[in-house]
Amino acid sequence: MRTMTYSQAIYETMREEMARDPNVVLIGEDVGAFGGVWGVSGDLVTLYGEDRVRDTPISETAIVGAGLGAAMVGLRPIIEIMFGDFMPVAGDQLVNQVAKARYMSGGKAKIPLTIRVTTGAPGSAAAQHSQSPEGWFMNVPGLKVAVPATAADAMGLLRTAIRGEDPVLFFEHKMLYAVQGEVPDDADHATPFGEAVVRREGRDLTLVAIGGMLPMAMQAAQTLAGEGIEVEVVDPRTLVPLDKETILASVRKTSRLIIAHEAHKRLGPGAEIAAMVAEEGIGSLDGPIMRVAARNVPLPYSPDLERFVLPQVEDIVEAARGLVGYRL
Amino acid sequence: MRTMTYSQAIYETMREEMARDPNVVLIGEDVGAFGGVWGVSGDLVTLYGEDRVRDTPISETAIVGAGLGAAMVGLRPIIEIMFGDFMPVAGDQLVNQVAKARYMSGGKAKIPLTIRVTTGAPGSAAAQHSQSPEGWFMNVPGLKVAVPATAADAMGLLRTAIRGEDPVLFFEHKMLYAVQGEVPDDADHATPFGEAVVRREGRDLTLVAIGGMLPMAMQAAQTLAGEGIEVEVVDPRTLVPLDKETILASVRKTSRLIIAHEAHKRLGPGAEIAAMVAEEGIGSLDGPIMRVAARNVPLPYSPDLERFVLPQVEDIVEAARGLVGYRL
Amino acid sequence: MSETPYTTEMLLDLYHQMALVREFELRAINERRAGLIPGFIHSCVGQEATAVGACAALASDDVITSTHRGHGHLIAKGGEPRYMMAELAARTTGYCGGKGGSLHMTDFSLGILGANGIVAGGIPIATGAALAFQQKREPRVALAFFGDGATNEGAFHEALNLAGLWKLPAIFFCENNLYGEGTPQDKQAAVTDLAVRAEGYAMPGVTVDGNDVLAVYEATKTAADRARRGDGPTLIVAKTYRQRGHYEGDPMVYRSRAEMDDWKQHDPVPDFRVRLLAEFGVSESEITGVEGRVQAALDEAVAFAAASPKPEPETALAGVYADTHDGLVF
Amino acid sequence: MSETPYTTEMLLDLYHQMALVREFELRAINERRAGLIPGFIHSCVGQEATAVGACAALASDDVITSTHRGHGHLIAKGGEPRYMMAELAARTTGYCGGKGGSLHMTDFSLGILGANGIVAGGIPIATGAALAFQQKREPRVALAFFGDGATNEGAFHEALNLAGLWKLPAIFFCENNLYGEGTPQDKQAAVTDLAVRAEGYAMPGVTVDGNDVLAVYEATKTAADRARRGDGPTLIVAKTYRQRGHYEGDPMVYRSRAEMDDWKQHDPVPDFRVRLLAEFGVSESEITGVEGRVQAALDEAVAFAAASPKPEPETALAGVYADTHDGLVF
Ligand SMILES: Cc1ncc(C[n+]2csc(CCOP(=O)(O)OP(=O)(O)O)c2C)c(N)n1
Ligand SMILES: Cc1ncc(C[n+]2csc(CCOP(=O)(O)OP(=O)(O)O)c2C)c(N)n1
Ligand SMILES: [Mg+2]
Ligand SMILES: [Mg+2]
Repeated sequence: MRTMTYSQAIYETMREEMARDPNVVLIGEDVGAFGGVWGVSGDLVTLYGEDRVRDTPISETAIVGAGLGAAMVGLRPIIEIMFGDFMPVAGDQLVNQVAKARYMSGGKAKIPLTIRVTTGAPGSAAAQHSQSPEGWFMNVPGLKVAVPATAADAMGLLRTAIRGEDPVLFFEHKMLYAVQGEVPDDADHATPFGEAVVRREGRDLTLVAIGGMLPMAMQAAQTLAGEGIEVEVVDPRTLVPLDKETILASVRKTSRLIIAHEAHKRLGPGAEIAAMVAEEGIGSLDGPIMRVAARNVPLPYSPDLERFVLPQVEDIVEAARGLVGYRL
Repeated sequence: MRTMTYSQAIYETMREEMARDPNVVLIGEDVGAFGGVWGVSGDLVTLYGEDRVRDTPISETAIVGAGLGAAMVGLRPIIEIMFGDFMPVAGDQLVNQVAKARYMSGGKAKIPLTIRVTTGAPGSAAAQHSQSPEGWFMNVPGLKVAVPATAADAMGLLRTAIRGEDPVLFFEHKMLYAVQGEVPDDADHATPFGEAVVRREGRDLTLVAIGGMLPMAMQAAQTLAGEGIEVEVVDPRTLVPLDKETILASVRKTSRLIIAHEAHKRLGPGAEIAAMVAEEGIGSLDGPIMRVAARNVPLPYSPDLERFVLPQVEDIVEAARGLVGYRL
Repeated sequence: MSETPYTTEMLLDLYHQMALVREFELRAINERRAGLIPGFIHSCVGQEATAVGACAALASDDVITSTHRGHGHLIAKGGEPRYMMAELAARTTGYCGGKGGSLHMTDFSLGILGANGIVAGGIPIATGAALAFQQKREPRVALAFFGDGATNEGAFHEALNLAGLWKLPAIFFCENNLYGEGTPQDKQAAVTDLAVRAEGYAMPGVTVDGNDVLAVYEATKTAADRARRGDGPTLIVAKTYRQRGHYEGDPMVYRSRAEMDDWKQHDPVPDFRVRLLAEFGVSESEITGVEGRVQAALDEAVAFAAASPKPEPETALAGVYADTHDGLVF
Repeated sequence: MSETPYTTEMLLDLYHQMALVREFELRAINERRAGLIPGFIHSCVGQEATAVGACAALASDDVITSTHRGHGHLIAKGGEPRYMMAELAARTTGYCGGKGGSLHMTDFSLGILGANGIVAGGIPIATGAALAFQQKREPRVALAFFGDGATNEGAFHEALNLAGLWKLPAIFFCENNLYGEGTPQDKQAAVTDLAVRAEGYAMPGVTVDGNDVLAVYEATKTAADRARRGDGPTLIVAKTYRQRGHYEGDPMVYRSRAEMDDWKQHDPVPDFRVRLLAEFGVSESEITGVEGRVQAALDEAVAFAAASPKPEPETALAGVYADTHDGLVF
């Protein structure tokens, strides 16, 4: 085991996969000399050259489309979109081209395309630089959606994405970049998609925490443990495919469910998890399914307003207390 | 009361509102001489001139952005996007500009902008011309989402949208255009947003049917009535704002819920309704919340495949039978 | 009879393909009326010379992206009428097993990266293929077909800028048929000469008679050679005309009969036939021989499609992912 | 002292605004370090002449859309430093009540339709405003500010085509500061002379020294007159330089100190000061008077911002809709 930051884990994975396979390239705005606006790509351009680490114009549609076309004829492009907020600028390529290319071709196309996107509010970045788009494309069949919450998963899921044959939206939470974590030494460490992990066992309630919410969830669980409430924290790791079984099994055990994500509450990814459990696991529920998420307003600039809009540890704690006290 | 098609109701509303207010304009691809690809705008260009009924280049980003800018300085544009599938081509303007302009300005901007979009599968139009994007923008605060299912609501909701001060995504289901319906004579007939309507009363289960699914829901209810199952059909009419109360009240009465929509099941609009009820109305449920929706694959071209992927009347009937038989 | 660089074999092959495209469209239209074909058709009748001339200048391992009006492009790039007709008929034997239809026919083995239902949607994709060829040092070219209307989409601009900036081996082939659906080209673009836009992307902009298959061939050949030399992309604007409606059933209220009749006088297929006889000394019998083979091929294609099985409903769930997650509905 | 069409009053006013922009940026940077300002700042230090020269050529009821580097545009269009500083400090008295911040400052009463956090995002919006003016037969003009990098976004292309096609009263003002974040302009656009792109939209493309406030003023005035006459839009490309980082804190590894020092020799604010004295016979005392007022205005602005209340958390829910649905969280 090594210890490194979430950001380093992503960098190392890219570096290793680029060393391993000449068809792996990195394409995005300022991924070269600048080293990536979030510093993730670092010195990759000096290691692999401007040919394989391409700075692009500010042309998200062309960037994503080029990644798709390149993937169709043999490259394994990694695309970097510096803020998830900009995904709609490339909306058509993501929704109508990348997601559907394989199906429309009758299952012939192979699209080994990894789209790295940052997500979450970095703090007072306001409405166009703070969004969490994890759910925006879940209603569009054909894409896979990864939401790594630890350094090890950032590495393992990214490697799976790069070596796989399907397009992946890989969401990197800005506030996790600096978080340290243990990472396996195995140079082939890959995390399968569709396998959730229980981060903490508990009998009283199930807390599904998505991406950047994991640290907050663990903190809330700590606090609640102090009050005798044992929380089971489940990290889905990928939203598409979704590991229903692990979530349902936990709910069968705890009979209570809270879903926490930073995306807005209305039709955020938690809605699908809640709806799935309400359909397939309602029998084991002893209370309402709660969602702790951002309120349904654009992200404001003011720190005071932003804090009110975004989900906080206390929001999880309160929801848990209420739920445990609830009687159907 | 007059009888007319859903399509005529939309046409008449536009014609009347354009006569009433010179600031109302129609902008879109082939809305002029062509009369709209779906024939909805008809002769409006001959009535109001090319100045107020503008054929545009194939430039969805510019069309939506122009509508926004024009709305900011006093026009009340109606934008037509010929297929909802093309909304992602204008993704940034919809998600980051139109939806947020008011909030980002501190609540100062008024955006009287109506975006008319067609939705649903017209039959063998394949993956890029058959989608139901009603849910795609529900996670983006700032937009209102209307899903009229009858001629009267098409007229009433459109009038509310045109006369209102907020941006509205107005989804017109292609298969409803030719459906006849009664429409009030009142030239000011307007349907408020956020008020669902019970289309059929029933004690055994609540069936929330969105947009194009309403006729199928009524048909299914008919069949089920024959088996002694009384279905209460609820038409939400708008998804944002959502009339939770009418839905919750119905569920309190029937204790069973099925949500039907043509959008894909995974994180389709039904997921939010299911999650909302699972949070606010779970106590009154006697069974799982079912969703009858398109399967999670792109829409195929073949009629046989397409029929399998899209929700059918029988799917609703079966779900209802199963649910009524269910014991928690 | 003029001196010519073209062999009779090549000339007849060009004519064969043009006739095949024309006949394919007419048959498809009939079979749609007859009920064999469930979906919409955007026919390219009148635009055979652009598709055939352009693809004739490409190597078999070069690639194209096509459009909603793509049957001609596909046939010209080697697509087989039988598999195309089967796809239109939504059969398992079709190019996409019935999942794609007219708008999405694809055959990677032929370098056909896909038709597209989104105007301008294929342009960035072809650009990406060209990027891969440059990266892998492969002497291959990617050609994007698109219409005049597509040049007003942002995707066109971003892709051409990227290709010009990186000197990618790409060809941007605009079929200017004067209309985008019901809206004339001069009501869509601020400029009528679309080739001038090339200057903004530091690439040559060439305008050519799109109804002259040899002129199209030459222009595309020059662009392909240039691309292979590493000198970068070219924008070709081929002037042509859509003889039929935007889609089959289009009332065409937006244009005059006179205009349409006028253009029928410059019909690329019969025009080329006349030239073959008059200018290139090809014999009538050679031509009728080709025409006979075209008819036979399409009789066979229609029969093949009609006889092919329809897909089993459950197979709709396959083809989403390349791995074990395929077919699961989560 | 040369003959000049400019009154001393106008010249001093231009200098006043340029000095105000420069000083506003420097103060904002300090106040951010000091903790008054929570968010990021993309300063326009070195680009004062473009903002001031362009807006000086507009009428008060003309409108602009701005960018992430928009403080100069806002001040030049009449924005008051106190309300701007208050917005940066996220106070209720700010232009957006603390909801927008640097990237989204807006004041419709001043014709400021909003800064924008999306590159090229404001260009279609300005185009729409111009459409409304044409429609309502109002003699007003809409000007969109954007950077060189923005010219490679599809939104730029679609909007300019629409404006050129409809001859809208719009001005597309490109501040070419040679970089988009860390990537030089010649690694982003296939052409270095961005003005050539205007030809593709049937509008004039004008290149101007963006560090010469009078040259910018004249070019914009000509474009505005043209637009008001109904002759359509103009693309203006103003060459300038971003003296500081893309954002405050940018390590600027992507450019050389030599290049930066070089450009400091063409600093628009001191350069204009020199010209006022030498070329236009403005007196030192008049200039120092202006400079005194600038300092005073910013002392006041900072004090005003610091003294203003922070918003109540619950007010975050307001401002989404214009009707009774506002504030509801459904
Ligand atoms: C993004 C997008 N917008 C609109 C449409 C609807 N549409 C299909 S074809 C077409 C006209 C295209 O014109 P052009 O590019 O000239 O091609 P042509 O049909 O003339 O061959 C339009 C508007 C679409 N398919 N995609
Ligand atoms: C659509 C989009 N892509 C990327 C970004 C990130 N970004 C912010 S400013 C910037 C550079 C813009 O360059 P330019 O247009 O030249 O303006 P400048 O910063 O030089 O004033 C980039 C890439 C963004 N805000 N929006
Ligand atoms: Mg055309
Ligand atoms: Mg710049």
